[in-house]
Amino acid sequence: MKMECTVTGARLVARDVAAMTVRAPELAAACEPGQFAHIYCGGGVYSLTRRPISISKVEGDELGFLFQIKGEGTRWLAQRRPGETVDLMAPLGKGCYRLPEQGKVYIAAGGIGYAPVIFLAQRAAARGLDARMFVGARDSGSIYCLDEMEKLGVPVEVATEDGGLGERGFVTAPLEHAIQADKPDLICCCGPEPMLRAVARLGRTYGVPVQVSLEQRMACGVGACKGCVVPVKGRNGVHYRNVCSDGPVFCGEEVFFDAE
Amino acid sequence: MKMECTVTGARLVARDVAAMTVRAPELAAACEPGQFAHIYCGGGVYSLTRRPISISKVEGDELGFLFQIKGEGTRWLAQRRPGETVDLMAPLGKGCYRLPEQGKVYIAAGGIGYAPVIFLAQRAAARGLDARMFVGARDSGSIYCLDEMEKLGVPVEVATEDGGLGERGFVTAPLEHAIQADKPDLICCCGPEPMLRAVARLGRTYGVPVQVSLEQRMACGVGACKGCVVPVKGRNGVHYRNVCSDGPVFCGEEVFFDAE
Amino acid sequence: MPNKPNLSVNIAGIAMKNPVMPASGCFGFGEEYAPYLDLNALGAIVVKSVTMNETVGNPGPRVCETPGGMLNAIGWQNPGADVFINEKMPFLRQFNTPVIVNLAGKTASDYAELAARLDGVEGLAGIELNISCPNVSEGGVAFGTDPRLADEVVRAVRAATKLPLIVKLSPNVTDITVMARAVEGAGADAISLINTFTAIAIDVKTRRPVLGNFTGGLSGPAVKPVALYMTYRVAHAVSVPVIGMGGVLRAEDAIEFLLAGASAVAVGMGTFVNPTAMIDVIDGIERYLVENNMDDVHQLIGGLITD
Amino acid sequence: MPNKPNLSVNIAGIAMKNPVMPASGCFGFGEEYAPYLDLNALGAIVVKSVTMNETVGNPGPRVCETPGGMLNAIGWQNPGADVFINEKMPFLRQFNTPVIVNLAGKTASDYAELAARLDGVEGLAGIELNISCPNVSEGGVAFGTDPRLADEVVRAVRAATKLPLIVKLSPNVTDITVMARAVEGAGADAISLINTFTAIAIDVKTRRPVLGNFTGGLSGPAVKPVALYMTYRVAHAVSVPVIGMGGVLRAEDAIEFLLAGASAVAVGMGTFVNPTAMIDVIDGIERYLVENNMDDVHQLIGGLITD
Ligand SMILES: Cc1cc2nc3c(=O)[nH]c(=O)nc-3n(C[C@H](O)[C@H](O)[C@H](O)COP(=O)(O)OP(=O)(O)OC[C@H]3O[C@@H](n4cnc5c(N)ncnc54)[C@H](O)[C@@H]3O)c2cc1C
Ligand SMILES: Cc1cc2nc3c(=O)[nH]c(=O)nc-3n(C[C@H](O)[C@H](O)[C@H](O)COP(=O)(O)OP(=O)(O)OC[C@H]3O[C@@H](n4cnc5c(N)ncnc54)[C@H](O)[C@@H]3O)c2cc1C
Ligand SMILES: Cc1cc2nc3c(=O)[nH]c(=O)nc-3n(C[C@H](O)[C@H](O)[C@H](O)COP(=O)(O)O)c2cc1C
Ligand SMILES: Cc1cc2nc3c(=O)[nH]c(=O)nc-3n(C[C@H](O)[C@H](O)[C@H](O)COP(=O)(O)O)c2cc1C
Ligand code: FES
Ligand code: FES
Repeated sequence: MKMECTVTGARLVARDVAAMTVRAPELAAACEPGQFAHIYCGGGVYSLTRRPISISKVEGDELGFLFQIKGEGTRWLAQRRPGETVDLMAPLGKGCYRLPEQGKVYIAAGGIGYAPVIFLAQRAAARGLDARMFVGARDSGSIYCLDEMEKLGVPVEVATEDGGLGERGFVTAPLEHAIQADKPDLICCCGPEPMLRAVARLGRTYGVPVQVSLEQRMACGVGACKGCVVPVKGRNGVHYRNVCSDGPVFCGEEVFFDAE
Repeated sequence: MKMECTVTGARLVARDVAAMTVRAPELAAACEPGQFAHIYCGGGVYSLTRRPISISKVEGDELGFLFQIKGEGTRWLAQRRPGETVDLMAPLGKGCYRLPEQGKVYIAAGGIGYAPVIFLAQRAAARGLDARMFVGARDSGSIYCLDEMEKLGVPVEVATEDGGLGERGFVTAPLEHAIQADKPDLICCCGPEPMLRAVARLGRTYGVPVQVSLEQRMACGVGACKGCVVPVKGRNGVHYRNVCSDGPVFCGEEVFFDAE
Repeated sequence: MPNKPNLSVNIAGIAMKNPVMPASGCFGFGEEYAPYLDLNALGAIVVKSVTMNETVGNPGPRVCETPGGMLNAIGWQNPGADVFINEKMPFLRQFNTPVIVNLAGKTASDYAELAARLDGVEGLAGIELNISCPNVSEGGVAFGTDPRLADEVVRAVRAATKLPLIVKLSPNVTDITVMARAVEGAGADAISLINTFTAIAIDVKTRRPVLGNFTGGLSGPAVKPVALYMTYRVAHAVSVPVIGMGGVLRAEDAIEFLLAGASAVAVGMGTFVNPTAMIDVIDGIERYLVENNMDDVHQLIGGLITD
Repeated sequence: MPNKPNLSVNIAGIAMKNPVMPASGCFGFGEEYAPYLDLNALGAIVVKSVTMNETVGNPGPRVCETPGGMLNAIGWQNPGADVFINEKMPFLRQFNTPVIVNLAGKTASDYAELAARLDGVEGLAGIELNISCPNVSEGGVAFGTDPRLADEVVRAVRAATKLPLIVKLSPNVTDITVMARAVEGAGADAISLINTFTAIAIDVKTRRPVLGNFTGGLSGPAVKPVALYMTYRVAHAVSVPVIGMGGVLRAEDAIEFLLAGASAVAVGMGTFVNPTAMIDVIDGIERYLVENNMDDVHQLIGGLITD
């Protein structure tokens, strides 16, 4: 769907991270964790094309986005105020996080990769799954919205590179300890590529399936332009798949086949 | 000067005409009627270059602009809210309206050409000149800010093409009657080109000097690019002059030499 | 309320409801955008370049934004002619809109074989020859910049198909009218232009090219003024109809192309910015005709006043 | 706080404090922008094209905005060589910044005479030959698109002056390296590129060309990806230094050109958007060097990683 949605809330949750909610009843009913919206960001000289932003949570009639203010597009978006509208195409992505009907799910997020997994944790909690969240960031200023997990009753472990909050180092360390102590049925992950690779490797080591959310530069967002590809290993060898329509969530094994 | 000025007021004064004030003490002290500001209008794909907008009035520390919302640039500008800043280069233009020390001045404005002549009427009134304003527009909805003239004690005659307000027809008719009844020492004019031509012709017919403010597409605004030229008749024949730096105000005789 | 103006045009025997179609590669095989707009509303559907066999395409990133435009280096990723015919055409045949297939290859005989394979496929209204794709190292570019090679490939394809033949030109040439006259002489029924400008972008953080392929093709509003000029020149140099493209996003852009002499326009990057851009363009052309008391879009075509 | 990195470069014997200068025609004769920035801060000052005699230029409108860029068709308006020497140079000599004069003419001997007239003028550091202006009907264009004519004009000028000679190339060609090698062979000490793309804009309200001259030259951020590609290709095709331009507005843009192989960059339209753009670019390059632990801008030049 393409629609103009009214902004209902907009605030900064960290130095350079904005949270925004929009009213969109049809979308709220239709979307799945891992899906994203392709958002028109003002048509500036440096932001004519849309920006892909994950659906970060769904509450009632509203969708929430959580995004890093990075360049001109996200800067424009962060300046929208309640009452204004934003033009978005959503829900996009056919490859979503696939949660089991029951069991234990570990969710690992790095940096702004925390955005889509809030929605995922919402779903896991609603389904009564035994979910745990592992959040990594550079420093304590890059950790935000943990109250969302508290509301859901999902336990969180934090790691920061500078040790400012939680364990010092990468979040893969507490994640690995947890796997060793109590092996989950599934690991879902979103974050920078090195983290995704590391988590995919953990999954391989411990025999746990891993689902990762990928990013790639996009044009159409709907599978038409073949612009956003990743190499994927399938039955017939390596070929390209679209992050926008085949993903953004893929099996770790599929996309990090050349990991070692 | 190039400066970031804080917006102090912004409102619509007609369907598609915005009035904006900015705080700019140095500029308020320095500028002359007819001069303009070259304003950065958001850097959109269709509004990367600056927009020339006349200084419409000066009150204390503040400059006022009055502009028609025409395309992307002016639309962006009209959306600025008090507290935000706008980036402007001003005061630009070395060719300003030149008022006599004393005497009778008729000021004729058509459409949005009313913008710069408010400032001119302010100056004329401050100098104690015997000034009269003639304002023409398509319809009554395109007549605004006449209270400015009331405040200054400058009498106004209005003509609208549809007769909705004042005399029906072009403003050149009441202007010509006034000239016939009481010849002024100077006519100053700003408006669409056909009106400028017509007023220049009246000046020639009745032997009154005419000063007109011209528009041309601009790039630099400071005389560097030679982009904004008009052909001008000087002592050595026709040559090109810059609207931005030699104008925007010229003698009617200079620029409408090919009038008949 | 005046009568609805006539928007229909006929390009090389292809009857179109209106002069607006997608640019090849920017609309997939139609199905991807079907949820966003009514394919029956379009003048024609031009599909992504098809090659004889499946082509995997270039490594990513394949697209990146540039000021007022974008680069792409897709590398002809497509499932090949057979899959196109068997799996994509059935979907496209459902619509009451002519389908134009864009063909790409590396040698003149590649193109000719491909054209022969597609000749007679039910529901195909025409062929567009992409001799101008700058993203494939062998062959592709030379056809688009050398009039003798262009002549050769167009003749080969002309002999292999009875379908209307549109040849798509590259802007990466000193004088595009030379290419236009060459392909007209070789039998093109229509000319489309422009394809993309060869270009690069550099990521200053990594000090590497942004695109996996190093070079890509620039398109979008950024190139519109050059595309318009080339369209004007070609429309005045040949007598076959011209399909103009390069930066059409709004109806005014399309009207500029029509005034410059294009008989139809294609929308590429514009669809990415606004998935209903083509519909807005069609509506806007109709509104323009009504507002200017014109009853036929042909009154716009070539209507630029240059006295 | 590390030491200030070295920004100075030497182009064809012209010593510059930093690699940033205005593009010809976008900075007048320096005086117009002097109220906005310190001319001593620039790497060089390149003035508007000068012709032997006064040139009145084209009818207006001469500029218009296009998506992410602009068209211009100034038509070489300038007061002629004598006025330049007598009235403009005294102002420019006040600054501690090399002055480069851009020359335009219609025939090879025009250029040679002009170069001879300017040779030895006090304070002139170099000559840039504009053989690529697309806005003048006779001569201008041909020199910029035909390697033999380019060779002829560059040789004629080379023989007429001892000043460092920069030749400015047009992007309106199929293969810019052919032109680059031609002018290098004919004696150019450096190459600057790109000039503007021939282009048009149409006013849909009046159905007429926007520019008085019909065609104009496209420049600005819109063209940056093509300019970068051409800069990369030329820098790798010749051994003389290259001055890159086309769409530089921010420091990142300039760094892209340096990485692509330019030894210096020029800012054209960028100055119109932001009169202090060149200062911001200089500061931004310095900041980039510091942040990336580089102590010399030469570490950036040609530093694109393409493995
Ligand atoms: C499926 C998907 C979901 C995403 N979800 C989120 C989210 O929930 N929150 C969030 O903060 N970010 C998210 N991103 C990243 C986000 O799209 C980019 O940060 C954003 O596009 C940057 O735009 P900009 O104009 O601010 O920055 P610029 O750096 O100026 O952008 C320049 C260009 O690069 C593209 N680009 C830059 N970074 C990325 C990136 N990481 N992925 C894809 N394109 C990029 C931009 O779209 C733009 O075209 C997601 C990306 C994808 C692919
Ligand atoms: C010296 C001067 C003073 C002006 N003062 C005022 C004023 O006080 N109030 C007001 O409403 N308007 C004024 N104008 C006109 C104003 O500059 C244009 O309306 C404005 O630039 C339109 O920009 P846009 O993006 O909204 O419209 P668009 O039509 O989208 O603009 C497209 C391009 O054309 C240029 N352009 C369009 N119309 C004009 C024009 N009339 N003159 C010059 N360039 C134009 C724009 O700058 C832009 O580059 C003045 C023009 C000049 C030259
Ligand atoms: C993502 C993308 C993919 C493209 N793929 C093709 C293609 O497969 N075949 C082709 O002939 N042109 C292709 N093109 C070029 C377009 O058809 C069109 O000529 C060009 O983009 C100019 O139009 P625009 O400015 O509206 O995008 C592609 C363009 C883009 C942006
Ligand atoms: C208004 C204007 C005037 C120009 N005049 C000249 C000129 O006189 N001589 C010349 O060699 N180039 C001229 N150019 C071209 C620029 O020097 C430069 O090559 C081109 O604009 C690309 O740079 P940009 O994208 O930074 O503007 C002019 C460009 C503009 C925009
Ligand atoms: S962005 Fe076009 S296919 Fe994914
Ligand atoms: S706008 Fe550049 S000289 Fe007037």
